[in-house]
Amino acid sequence: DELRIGYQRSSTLMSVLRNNNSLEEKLAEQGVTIDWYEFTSGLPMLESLNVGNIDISADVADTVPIFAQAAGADLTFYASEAPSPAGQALIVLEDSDIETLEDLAGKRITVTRGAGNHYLLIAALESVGLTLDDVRVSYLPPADARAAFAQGNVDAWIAWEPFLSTSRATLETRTITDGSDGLASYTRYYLAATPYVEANPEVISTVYEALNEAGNWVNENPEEAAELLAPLWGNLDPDIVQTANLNRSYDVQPVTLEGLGEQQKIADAFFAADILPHAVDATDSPIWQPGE
Amino acid sequence: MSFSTYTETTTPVKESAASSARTALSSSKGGTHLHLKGVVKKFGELEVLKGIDLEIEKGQFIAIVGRSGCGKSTLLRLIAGLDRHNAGTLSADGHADLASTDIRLMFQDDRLLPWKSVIDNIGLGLKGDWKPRALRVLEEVGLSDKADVWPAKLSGGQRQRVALARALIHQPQLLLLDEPLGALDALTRIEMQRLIERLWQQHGFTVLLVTHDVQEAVQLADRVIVLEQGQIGMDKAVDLARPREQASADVSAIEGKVLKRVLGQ
Amino acid sequence: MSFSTYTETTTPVKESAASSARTALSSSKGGTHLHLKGVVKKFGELEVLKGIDLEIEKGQFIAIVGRSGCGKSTLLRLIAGLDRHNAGTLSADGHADLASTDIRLMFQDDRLLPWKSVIDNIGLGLKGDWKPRALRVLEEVGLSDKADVWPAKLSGGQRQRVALARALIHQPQLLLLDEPLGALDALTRIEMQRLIERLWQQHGFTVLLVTHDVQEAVQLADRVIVLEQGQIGMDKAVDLARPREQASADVSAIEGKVLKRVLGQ
Amino acid sequence: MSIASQRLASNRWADSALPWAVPIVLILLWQLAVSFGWISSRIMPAPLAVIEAGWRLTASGEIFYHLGVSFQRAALGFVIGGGIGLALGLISGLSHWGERLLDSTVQMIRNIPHLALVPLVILWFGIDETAKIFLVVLGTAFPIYLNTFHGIRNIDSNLMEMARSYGLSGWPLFTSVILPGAMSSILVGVRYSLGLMWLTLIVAETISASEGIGYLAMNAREFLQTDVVVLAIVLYALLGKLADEAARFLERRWLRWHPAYVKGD
Amino acid sequence: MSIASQRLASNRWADSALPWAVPIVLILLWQLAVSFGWISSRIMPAPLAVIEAGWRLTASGEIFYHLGVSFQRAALGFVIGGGIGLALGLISGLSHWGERLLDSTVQMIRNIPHLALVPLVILWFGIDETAKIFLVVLGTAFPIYLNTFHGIRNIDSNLMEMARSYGLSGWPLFTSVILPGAMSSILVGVRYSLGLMWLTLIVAETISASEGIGYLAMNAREFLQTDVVVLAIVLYALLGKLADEAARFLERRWLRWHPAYVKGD
Ligand SMILES: Nc1ncnc2c1ncn2[C@@H]1O[C@H](COP(=O)(O)OP(=O)(O)OP(=O)(O)O)[C@@H](O)[C@H]1O
Ligand SMILES: Nc1ncnc2c1ncn2[C@@H]1O[C@H](COP(=O)(O)OP(=O)(O)OP(=O)(O)O)[C@@H](O)[C@H]1O
Ligand SMILES: [Mg+2]
Ligand SMILES: [Mg+2]
Repeated sequence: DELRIGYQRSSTLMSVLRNNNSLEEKLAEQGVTIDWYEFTSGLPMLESLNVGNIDISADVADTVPIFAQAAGADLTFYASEAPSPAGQALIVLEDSDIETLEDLAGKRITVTRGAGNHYLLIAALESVGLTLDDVRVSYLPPADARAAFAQGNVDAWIAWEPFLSTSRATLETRTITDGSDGLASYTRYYLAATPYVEANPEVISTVYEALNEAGNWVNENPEEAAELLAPLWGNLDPDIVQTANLNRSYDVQPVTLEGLGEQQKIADAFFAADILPHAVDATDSPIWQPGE
Repeated sequence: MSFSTYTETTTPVKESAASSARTALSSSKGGTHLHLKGVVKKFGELEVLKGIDLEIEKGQFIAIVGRSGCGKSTLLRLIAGLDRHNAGTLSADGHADLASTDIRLMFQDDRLLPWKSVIDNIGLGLKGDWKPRALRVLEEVGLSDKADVWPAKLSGGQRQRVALARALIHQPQLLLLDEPLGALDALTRIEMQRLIERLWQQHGFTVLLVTHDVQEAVQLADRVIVLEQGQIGMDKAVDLARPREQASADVSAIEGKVLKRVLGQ
Repeated sequence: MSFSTYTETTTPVKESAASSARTALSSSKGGTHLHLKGVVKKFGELEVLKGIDLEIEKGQFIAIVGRSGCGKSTLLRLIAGLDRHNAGTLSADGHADLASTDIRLMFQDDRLLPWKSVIDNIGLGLKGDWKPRALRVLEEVGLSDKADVWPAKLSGGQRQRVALARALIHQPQLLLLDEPLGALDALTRIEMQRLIERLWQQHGFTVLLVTHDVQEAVQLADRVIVLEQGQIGMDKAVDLARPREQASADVSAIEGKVLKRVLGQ
Repeated sequence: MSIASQRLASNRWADSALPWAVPIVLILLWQLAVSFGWISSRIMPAPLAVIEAGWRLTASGEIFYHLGVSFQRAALGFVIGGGIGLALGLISGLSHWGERLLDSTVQMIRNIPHLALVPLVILWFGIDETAKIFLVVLGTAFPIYLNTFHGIRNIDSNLMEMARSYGLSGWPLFTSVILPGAMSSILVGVRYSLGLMWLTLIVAETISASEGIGYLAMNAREFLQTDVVVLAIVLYALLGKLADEAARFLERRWLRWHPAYVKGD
Repeated sequence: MSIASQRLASNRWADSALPWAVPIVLILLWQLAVSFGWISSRIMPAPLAVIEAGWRLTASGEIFYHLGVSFQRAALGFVIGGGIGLALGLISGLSHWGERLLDSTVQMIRNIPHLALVPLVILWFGIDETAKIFLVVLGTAFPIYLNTFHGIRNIDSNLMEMARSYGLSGWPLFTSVILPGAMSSILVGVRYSLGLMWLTLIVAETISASEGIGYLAMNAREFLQTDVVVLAIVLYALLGKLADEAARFLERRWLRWHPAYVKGD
């Protein structure tokens, strides 16, 4: 049997597993081999999961599954990482006149459409009584966003790790807010094709265990992890990688119905902002629990 | 049609033309019998041919003369099946379908393929081992040293001779020549006339020759036809024995008559 | 050069050619004096012109005859500055720079722009109100009904006449004609010969006419030059009064001599 | 005659209907495939679902808004890019030095994917309209460059020589010979450009756009709204058809003289 | 003679050096701009940094690996796509029915951005090699289609007529007339295709790739490695130059007869 795993270079735990071969070894005992599929962004990864080109995916931000659900994709949650609210933050350049969230009114802010930071922006604006209509939003992928941000084409950027730590290290920035004030918990979810989960629960179980171990290893060996990840992430300075990892929980947990409560909030916010064409029931998708 | 009979001729051009008898024609399998009845051709409003009636015997050599723009090329193109006539009937050997007849038209412009050498242009459409034959025709039109040259590097008269060679090598049953010698000097012209006459005598195909040189017409043809205002203005048989003397009184007399008609006197 | 003198002629072609006197030339401002010394032209290995020495007086009418491929067109192209010679000198009115001379060459092929109507082809390169003049020349070459037709719809002889009209309308100081009448019937040919002669007499430009028709050469030219193997084989002055009778004994005598030379007898 | 006109009428019918045959068959197959469940409608929407999405966006006027915005960007980029391409193509085509200097550079820049260029474009032009239009300029300039270059190179050199020797140069030479001679090739370039105009726009509209058809498509893709994705594809196809009709219109208008572009069989 | 050969030598030098003049000047300006701090090296790396990145990737062999993988995809896609484009172009160009049936559809499909098509391609072909090669096929087929079509249309109809009337049809007609006649245009199509080959590959390599030059570029872009992004752009430019040289080589080889493609002034 083959297990087709989709991952991104920025998928920390999958990258760790891919590098230390531990998942391969464990699955080999079950007679399963792995095919790794690398994607340059989360979008084509879920596309592929939806049409059945891969079986399971690495982590994606909490907002992403909602769009897949809206499109009727047949996906199952099989793991999540505990919230990392500090993993994304709204930053401005040092000399910016933006001091508080209120100052954002009328300003130009860049986020990535449908990514975790998109929701953080909505939530942050809402917390001070603003909506997306009160600011000028520029939707850009992180690479373009950083160029636009550094050039001063936009006034603020909501970056996520590892781009956040990189920017903090190389540009003079200030942080206006991150998700830690209860704005957005920034949970990352692991998804799989439902038919595959139903047919191979024991494989999912093994993957879940391995991810859990990898998370623990990263948290316990930050330096080694940074050394491992730095070359994968475009030859970043290992110190920056270490800083970035500190903002992520890497605590792999089972998905719970309560945990999906925030998902519903996100879905409703996107629907209210006209970003989703119709309302979505976030709890609609099956959840795989360890021990099943 | 094979070129085999051609290969038997080893005597040089001049003598051959003089010595080969008129009887050569009868021994050959002959050309096409052509019959035109009330053929009309219009280009939009312009009626170029206004009902042409013409019957041409197998193996006859016809010369067509007429003023510039009177419809000579148009007539040849109709017979060759390259244009459609608007009224009347055309038939070859009794068949209305001219496509099945073996016809070659030497166009008024040379139409050499610029991307093929002279020799390959002559070999166009030939099958089998045509190279030696092509080289021989090329020699007969006096261009054996130009075999591997691109057409763009030829002089005007040389291009015309290559086009002539290309038409002659096929030896079709019906050969249509549209001013084949217009760009040639006097001497080359006489040589080419002799070449055409000799091949015609050997193979007995039917020839329609459009020319502006009335002397040439009388010299070569069995019948000279003058096209005038879209109709046949004169149809003059030339019943002179061959080989014909270039400046004989008989030839000059007929030439004078035809020329008078052409000059509208 | 303006076309104004042209407009003064209102008499029809035939009479005008007959009545205009030789003296018209002397009153005109005259053409180019041309001087060639040891002009050599090679195409790769092929030495086409092997040292041509030629001096042409202002306003002379020169005819050049010679076998196909002997280098007539090449010579005209050198004089027109379209090709470079490999050795020797060319000069016009004493200047080595031919580019500054007012020359028009009528090419052997017609070179009409397919995307311009006949009248626009004739007007090519003219400035000001050239339409009426163009229409008048077009009438003189007998094609006034074809003014707005695309060149693709003309017969071979019609195309040649349009090219002739295009060359004549410029009335340059040096007019080079490369077989301008090769595709024309006897009558049209005579008309065009008269037209060329009349214009030459009116404007007195220098003319170099390449032709295969020796009679035409003798009829029109002050001097007939025979090109042979890349050199001038014969340079025959034709000292006959104009207008010349078509079939006069004088003309025939000279014609006979030149023809003999051309035929290599 | 009546048969001919009937044939013409049926031809006209076929001419306008046939081009739609293949697309319609494809759409029917697709609807069938979805209806019979060969393809899950979850991952590939049925044509009817796409029509519904189209209807929804049309009714809300959204689609026209997006099209309008894109059209403005496209048109502006095309005009600038086409102009630059034409200018560079003329320089390269007309001067050997221009070709040496420019051609390599242009060919190199042409080969850089817009997608890879986006970060640099943002650096240079920010994230507003300028950046988007710059990308369209880049995309549309090259086809016109390449085809102008090619078209000029392939102008019959005999015609160029004629025009030059008839005193044409500069602007008159350009309008009389170069432009019409290269036109059929330039129009092929225009066809490409009109297509690429929309293609580059989709990349351009990933740069911080919130309107435009490229935005519509990429936005839908991001949110896995396959019906809108397919709708956008259909829109692009129709825009392609439109651009093609525009190019055809220009061809019919500017290439009337060209036998290959005249309607009829 | 010696002057001529000197001129030739200096020409040859200029011919090979000049094309690099513009790129080198651009690079120097860029280095200066970064050195003098007009552009922050934080957001735009200096040429030296790019060279360094290139050296790093070369030393580790990585770059050759990526190039190799991409090259395989590109070549396979080009061969298939070029073949399809040629075949469809021949059908459309040679048969009026073919044009009616195919041309519109092809023009519509051509206009669909690959980026928009990716979701459907994933659906049809999965995320493995097939999908990537399919996109390259799509990208390379259309330029060759369009230029083959255009090239065939623009073959001199007189030559086609001549060839047909000389008994050519089918394969011989194709190899003797159609292919060489359309070749210069087809080669322009090949130039486009060779460029688009790399362009589509970058889109194709966003579909789950972990090797290839497109992957290298997009991956670097994602991680803000501007030096590698710029390196990739330079690589694309060089590949464009290479493709162009290949096309030129074919032009020189197959268009030897064509005056415009012969070397020398
Ligand atoms: N561009 C060229 N390259 C090579 N050879 C050439 C070129 N142009 C002409 N020639 C050769 O030079 C010779 C003279 O050519 P030219 O055109 O001057 O002849 P011509 O006297 O005008 O003949 P014609 O009466 O047939 O027109 C010919 O043998 C021809 O093959
Ligand atoms: N395709 C066409 N469309 C319209 N008119 C045409 C077309 N072809 C020829 N014509 C006209 O038909 C007439 C006869 O042309 P044709 O070519 O048969 O003349 P021709 O007798 O061969 O003349 P020439 O001796 O000058 O070659 C001319 O007036 C010409 O303008
Ligand atoms: Mg004719
Ligand atoms: Mg000549």
